[in-house]
Amino acid sequence: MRYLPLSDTDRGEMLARIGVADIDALFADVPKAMLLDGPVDLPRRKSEMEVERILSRMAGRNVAAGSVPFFVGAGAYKHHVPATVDHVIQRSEFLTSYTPYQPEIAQGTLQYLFEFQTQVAALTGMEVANASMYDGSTGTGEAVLMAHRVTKRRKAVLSGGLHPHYAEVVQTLSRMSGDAVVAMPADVMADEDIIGRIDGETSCVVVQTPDVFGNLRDLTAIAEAAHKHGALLIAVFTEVMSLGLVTPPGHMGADIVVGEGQSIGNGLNFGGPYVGLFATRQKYIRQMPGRLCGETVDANGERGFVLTLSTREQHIRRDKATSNICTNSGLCCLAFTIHMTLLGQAGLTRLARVNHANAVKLADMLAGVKGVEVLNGAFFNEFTVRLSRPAAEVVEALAERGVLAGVPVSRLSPGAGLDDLLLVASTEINTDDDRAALVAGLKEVL
Amino acid sequence: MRYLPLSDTDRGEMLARIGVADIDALFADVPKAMLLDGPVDLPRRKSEMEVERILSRMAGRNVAAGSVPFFVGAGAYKHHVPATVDHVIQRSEFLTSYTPYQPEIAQGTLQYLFEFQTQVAALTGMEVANASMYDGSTGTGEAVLMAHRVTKRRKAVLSGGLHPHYAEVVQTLSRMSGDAVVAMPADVMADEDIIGRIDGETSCVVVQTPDVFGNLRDLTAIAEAAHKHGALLIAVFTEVMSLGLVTPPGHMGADIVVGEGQSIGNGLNFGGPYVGLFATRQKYIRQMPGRLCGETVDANGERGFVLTLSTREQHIRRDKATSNICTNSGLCCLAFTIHMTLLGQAGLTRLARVNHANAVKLADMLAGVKGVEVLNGAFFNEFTVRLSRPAAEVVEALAERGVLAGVPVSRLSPGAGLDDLLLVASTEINTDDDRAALVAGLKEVL
Amino acid sequence: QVEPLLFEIGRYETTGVDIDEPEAFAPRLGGMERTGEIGLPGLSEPEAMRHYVRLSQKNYGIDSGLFPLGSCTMKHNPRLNERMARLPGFGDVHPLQPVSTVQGALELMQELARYLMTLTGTQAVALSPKAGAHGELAGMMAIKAAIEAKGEGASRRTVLVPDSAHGTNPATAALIGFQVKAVPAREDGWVHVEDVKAALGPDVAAIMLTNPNTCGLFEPQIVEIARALHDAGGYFYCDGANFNAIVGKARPGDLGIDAMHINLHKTFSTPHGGGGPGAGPVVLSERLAPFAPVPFVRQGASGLELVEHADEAGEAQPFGRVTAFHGQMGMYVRALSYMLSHGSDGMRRASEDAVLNANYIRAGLADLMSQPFGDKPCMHEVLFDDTWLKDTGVTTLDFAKAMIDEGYHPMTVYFPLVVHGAMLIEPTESESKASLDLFIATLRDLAMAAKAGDRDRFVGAPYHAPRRRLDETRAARSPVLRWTPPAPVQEAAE
Amino acid sequence: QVEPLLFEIGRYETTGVDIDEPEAFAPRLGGMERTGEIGLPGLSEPEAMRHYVRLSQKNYGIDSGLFPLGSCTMKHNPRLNERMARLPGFGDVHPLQPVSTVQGALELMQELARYLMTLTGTQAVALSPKAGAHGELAGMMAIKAAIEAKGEGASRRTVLVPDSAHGTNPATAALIGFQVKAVPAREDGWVHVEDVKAALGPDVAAIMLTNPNTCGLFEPQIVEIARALHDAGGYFYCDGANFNAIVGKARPGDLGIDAMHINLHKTFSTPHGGGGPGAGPVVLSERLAPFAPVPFVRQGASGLELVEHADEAGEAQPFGRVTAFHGQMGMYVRALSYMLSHGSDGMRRASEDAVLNANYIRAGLADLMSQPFGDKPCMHEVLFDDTWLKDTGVTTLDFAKAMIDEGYHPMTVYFPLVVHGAMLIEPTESESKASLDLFIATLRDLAMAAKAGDRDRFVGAPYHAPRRRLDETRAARSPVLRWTPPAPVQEAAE
Repeated sequence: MRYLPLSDTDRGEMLARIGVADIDALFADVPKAMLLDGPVDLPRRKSEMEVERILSRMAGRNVAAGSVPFFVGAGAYKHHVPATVDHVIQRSEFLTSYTPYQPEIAQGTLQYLFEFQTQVAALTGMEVANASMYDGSTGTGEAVLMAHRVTKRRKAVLSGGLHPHYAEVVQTLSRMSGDAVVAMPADVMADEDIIGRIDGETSCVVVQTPDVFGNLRDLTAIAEAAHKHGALLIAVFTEVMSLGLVTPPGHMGADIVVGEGQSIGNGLNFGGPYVGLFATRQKYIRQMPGRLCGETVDANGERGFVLTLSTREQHIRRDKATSNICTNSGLCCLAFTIHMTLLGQAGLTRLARVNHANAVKLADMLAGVKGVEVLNGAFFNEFTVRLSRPAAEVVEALAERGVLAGVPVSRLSPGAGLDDLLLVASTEINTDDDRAALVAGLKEVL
Repeated sequence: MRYLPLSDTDRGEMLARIGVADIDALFADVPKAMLLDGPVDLPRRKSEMEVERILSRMAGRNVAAGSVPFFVGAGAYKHHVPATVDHVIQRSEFLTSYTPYQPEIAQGTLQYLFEFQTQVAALTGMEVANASMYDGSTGTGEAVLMAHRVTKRRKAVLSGGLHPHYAEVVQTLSRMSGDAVVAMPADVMADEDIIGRIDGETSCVVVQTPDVFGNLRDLTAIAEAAHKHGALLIAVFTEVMSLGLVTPPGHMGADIVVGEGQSIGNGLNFGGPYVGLFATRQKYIRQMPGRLCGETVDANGERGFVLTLSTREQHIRRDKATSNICTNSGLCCLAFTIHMTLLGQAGLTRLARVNHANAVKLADMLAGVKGVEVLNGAFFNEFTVRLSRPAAEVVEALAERGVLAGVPVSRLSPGAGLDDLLLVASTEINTDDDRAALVAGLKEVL
Repeated sequence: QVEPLLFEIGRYETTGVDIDEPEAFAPRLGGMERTGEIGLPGLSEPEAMRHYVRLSQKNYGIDSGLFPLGSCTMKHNPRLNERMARLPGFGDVHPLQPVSTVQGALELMQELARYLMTLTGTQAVALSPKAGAHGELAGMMAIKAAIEAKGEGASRRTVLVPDSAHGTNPATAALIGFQVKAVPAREDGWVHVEDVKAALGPDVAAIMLTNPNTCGLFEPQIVEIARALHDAGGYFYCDGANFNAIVGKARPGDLGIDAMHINLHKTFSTPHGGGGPGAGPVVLSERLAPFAPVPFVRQGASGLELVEHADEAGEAQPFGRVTAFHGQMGMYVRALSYMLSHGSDGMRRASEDAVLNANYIRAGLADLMSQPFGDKPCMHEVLFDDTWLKDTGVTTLDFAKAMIDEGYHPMTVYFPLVVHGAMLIEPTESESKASLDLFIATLRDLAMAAKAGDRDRFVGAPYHAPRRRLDETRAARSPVLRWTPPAPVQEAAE
Repeated sequence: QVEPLLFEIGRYETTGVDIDEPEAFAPRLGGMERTGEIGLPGLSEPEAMRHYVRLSQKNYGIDSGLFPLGSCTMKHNPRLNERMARLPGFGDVHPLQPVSTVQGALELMQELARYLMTLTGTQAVALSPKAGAHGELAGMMAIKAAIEAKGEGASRRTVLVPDSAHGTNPATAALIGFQVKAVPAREDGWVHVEDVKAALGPDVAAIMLTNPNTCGLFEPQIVEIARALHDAGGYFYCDGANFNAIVGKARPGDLGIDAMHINLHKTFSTPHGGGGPGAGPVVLSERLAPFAPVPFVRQGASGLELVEHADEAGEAQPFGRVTAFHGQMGMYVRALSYMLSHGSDGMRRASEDAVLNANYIRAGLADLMSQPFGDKPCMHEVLFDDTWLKDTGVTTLDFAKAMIDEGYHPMTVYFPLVVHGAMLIEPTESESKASLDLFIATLRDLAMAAKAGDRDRFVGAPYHAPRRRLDETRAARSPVLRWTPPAPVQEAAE
């Protein structure tokens, strides 16, 4: 087997050196009856060529985003990632290294984590950030738990503009932990009275912007209201690219900013791996979940970096830890950091403008299609349209025509009476041809 | 522009430091009338995304070998290359390094070249090998020139089994240098009397095995005859994989063995880059063309490697050099060496057996098709069939049916009266389905 | 050479990404346009490439040398798997595309699930957890849901965790409101069924046990422990971090486990990437299967379906959702590629070789270094303590740092916590005998130097690394978690 | 750590490639089956990966740091180009597939040719040469063919080559039977038209001139030289190795050249790869165009055609064939990707920046280091000699080796041969100002150390590299060009 260096001769010599008769002598603690006497019922080893054939066949049964006019968003976005990013993250020294527990030979990882933390803090307009969560949704769950620790309260209020999957993750976790959650109904037009739901029991209020329907939200008043009641504002984003163009939550009074970083540096990957971004105020760092990288010096006085404040973490603090997270999104952080470094704020801002321009152009085109109504006033690169037919049917019909038109709200929130709504995203990848194909398709099926 | 680090501010500061008013002051030696006053008439810079679109569109207009039943050979072969190979050759330290002129910081390149030379010598059954030529055909040209130097004669005899393109390369070079060439006619059945063409003027006789028609040739008698007349035997191969299974030229008395190494580690690439393998006897090393890597020690007495015997080369010896070659096939050597290392002789022999088995199986299947006659007795992974219709038409008709059936001899040797012959290659990549598709296709069109 | 921080070499006006400005248009940002510097310098592409390549050169990976981190399973990462994960049909597919356009992705998930269930002898698997600890969480949530479904939610609130467990275990249990109760460690390194029985009661929801355990030993009484749990109405959660020792040799389901997460990045070699991404599917027994979270894949009338909401789940009672989408597809592809490559025979052989390699190291060092539970066969990793370093003035940490100077990544140190000065060595099956021989010889040389009193070699180590020993106390006392611009030099007052 | 040779760690029975043995069959090898050990040990995949990764770590590349090798043009290698070359439609296409199945490949070749002709102001291009020296060969063959077509083959047998030329120039001319006649170097570093005229005669077939020349200077009399050649019935071959200085700024065709090869791996950044592969297309003037070798691409009635034989060439008179197939497709893709990315504006700017960077280094070092032709503007590379090292006991080589200890790859040394102790520095446009500032400061520091008499720092250098200075004389005196098994230890005679 190509991955196994030992030959049978080696095995024999090694068993002799160990002083046992055969390999199963080393498995003596396994109850005899439970020790399998041969391989399980799965196929035998395959050559690289055969594996490629099998997996390529499966891959071929999926429609790749890049192969069609593509407008699907709702929490994951198709952007162009420079070839440099994928090249660097595949370097052996990054790809095959572990969590940097031995900092003297892991400065590469540690320095990029420090750069990552700084970039995330700058983007979100916050003071500090951690070295990543799994993704935006689990990060939101962690943010709520952190707010509970900070405020010593146990009730979260979730905006009706929060991505339904994110809300479900928080609700699942809260239900299991016995914490309270107030989840507001779907808020298509961004006119909910969230401030009215904040009270003296409230630990935190969780608001997304751009929200799941694409609306941009001014969080200033909500932050003030929350703070007045001793609660924290958790601001969520699912499209980090928006932070290149719109006011960041940190400038609007958010206490914790958490979201999905996939758009920078990372592919769609059918939902994962992604990278959760998590930023907060300096004063809360000891309540943060996840890894933190900090600056220090070595025995020669040279600057270096280490994982720090690990007394918050599970491997030290066990059941008193701030989170159970261990492995997180290291290589996705690296991809994010390299892409962000290539962009710089100059590139990011321009790219965000192109995203917005493409979305505006598309919205105007769709508004001219009979049976389509664009609902949003202010948005970034995604918006909601009301269709004259159930959106799920329309999406399916367009998929058959080779256009992936967006996400039916009914897929995220079935039974909410929003079957005619469609979320449409547009990024820098969309061309005039793509837009024309979507318009033509809609005209056909509506 | 993403590849250019200087900003306009930088440029201004630098010009000031240099003490010139503008950039064109540095181009003062260019005749004024010839200095362009703006960009040439080509498109402006493009984003990565745009470049990908343009080139992907072009790539999409080609039929990739891996996407169809594929039997094309005649000097280039489709084999499976392990993913490890491509990963390693893309490492920055290999990809972006130069010819190892500074050996202290190029031991990586030098050591693999030393390994490459040893592997090529072992494979060909020769004493020494160089650190690559461009490809098999140019290597053959160099071999003939080397034979002229060694024998101080200027007439080469080329077998009618030599790949016609290789023969043309030798003929072009010889005509330009004023050397004589005797090119024997196409030798489909491997029954030419090449020994009868060797005389006291002959510098070398050039014989290919497996020859271009797929025949395996015993070179022993030819070697004896050549040596009797004071000539050298140059043995050529175009399918290096064959050396895992068949007697190598070095065991049959060849003085120079030269051929194409593409099959190990390197893709088809529409003809290039490939890697020429070149091996000979120890006593001729100072007459060899190309780079040589040799073992030595450093100032601490540690083993190390350097480019050596460079007094043969153009950068030292100029018009007295053994060749004008400079840049050769470094990274292709590396790909070859890694793949060869992964195979080892155990894997190589097995892989060669699979190639041969697939070819035998295919030959037997084709022999059963009406209108097809298999001509070869002994072959490795390629053979010649006589068809009842011109082969070029058949190939075109099968291409329309999505099968790439092989190379019509008329494409290599038009006007030789061999229009009904087809070269068919089969490697480890071919499946039962592939073979069935070829047979079915032939039955349809013959 | 020192590599500066990005922020010290980048410039606000520089970008390494070309894209044209959009044509003039009227923004629709509702007055929410960002103003001011973001604070993100850029680099041109050549500068960025060099910066990150040079950073990488300060790192150590499996490809650089032996990486014997116990419990972490640093085995070879085949590049075939990287290539497969990048096929556009896997890497460039959106989680919310119509299911008709992702049938191959669902097929892959189903096939992965089949492999995992077959190898573990279980009846269900929840794929979506994003890493090992997340899998623990999902598994414990399923247990909690099952208990609640039986109406015992209020009473069964205790989870038994041995002292030797990974920190994630108690952290996970606590996260969802369980009380953690320790099971003491015994001198033989094993959990004893009597101790478990003594702790059992109507309040016990589950035990969380690692097997093979964190001392590198297979728990011989595991079947009895499982039976005791089940008899007492509790569930058996198995931490699968060490499953790689027994893949193809024994099935956890046969041993009686109810839930076990599988670190695809350990057992099935999706790379660790300097700290992730991982993947933590959790396999479930028949008793827990109904409670698996959404989403999951199901065979439907017209192809594979994705069940994303509880009310589409039929008879199942999913406990909820643990992440936004369907989990770590990128890791699923790599893991399946690994499993297809090895096959049932290769996976079994890999486990055997992993165990063989660990025992070979044990045999090579047992005369010099002390083992906390005596010199007996271990599984895929071998545990030493620091008794043998007594009076040398050399600590476990010093010894580990000295290994760096010899070109090795250190083993896991000070874990498990129950062993004093623990050194946990896991070579994995990816090492050749020659590699192990060299490693053993090096460690023997170091051990003899420590015993011979060559203290400087250890307490100052590493000497030959990108950095000397780093001051972790200082980092924690006054945390500097981000770069900030240096204060401008004060102009002299007029 | 020392990395052994593959042959010292590999084993004959080991393989890192799985493939099943074929079913039993009757071989058809005609008695030519290979017997005995081949002598090729194998490694498992993890071992092979580590072996070659560790070897790579002993190398220095552009991504590691500044690589100022004059004449070699070590500029940034965009990874986009690597990705494009690996598209199956380019990388997995056979050169002898039916032309109907490779229309995109032929389109790419035609587009590349159009770019090259536009940038050089020429009328034809032969793409197939495999590297620069091979392009020279093809270009000189075209010249020879043109001369023969005029019936002057017997009389015009002399080629003029300046002393400063690359060694490939005289080697190429000699290879196809030309007599090489030197044109002397002048004190200003330029070739003077009077000297060329003095050498011209009815025997002269061509001149081979590098422009910008190997001293880093643009030849100001190039138009006059070209005219003189043409007036005398000869051809002007231009060595295009330094074309990167003037891309988009001046067109060689406008200057009067008849043939010029283009190193795609220098000017258009297909990577050097430790010594290749390169690509050496040669552009041709109208006078030489008919003689371009086969194969070439032509627009046909039903798409693009590939002309592979002289008798299909129509009015053209191809001089023959220089390689088996169509040249370096992999490099064509990378080069076109580079050109599309830069665009006409970016390529012009790249040349300007390359020249600016070289002059910035010149300005930073001119007071410390001597220049053979005085302190005047250079093109893309700046040339120093060793006059300034006189009496220091430090040679050019020592100085170069000391640069290694500072983390830099040395510049080109002892080339061009006409300059004593030459040091030729080419930073390329890929370096930032900050990078150049650091480089200049480092070289200034070294230069001052040399002048201050710190000889040890130089003659023993490098101290901090994978190897100390290597004994090249020993390597050449008793060449060891391959590994051989160590002689077995002789058994003691009984």
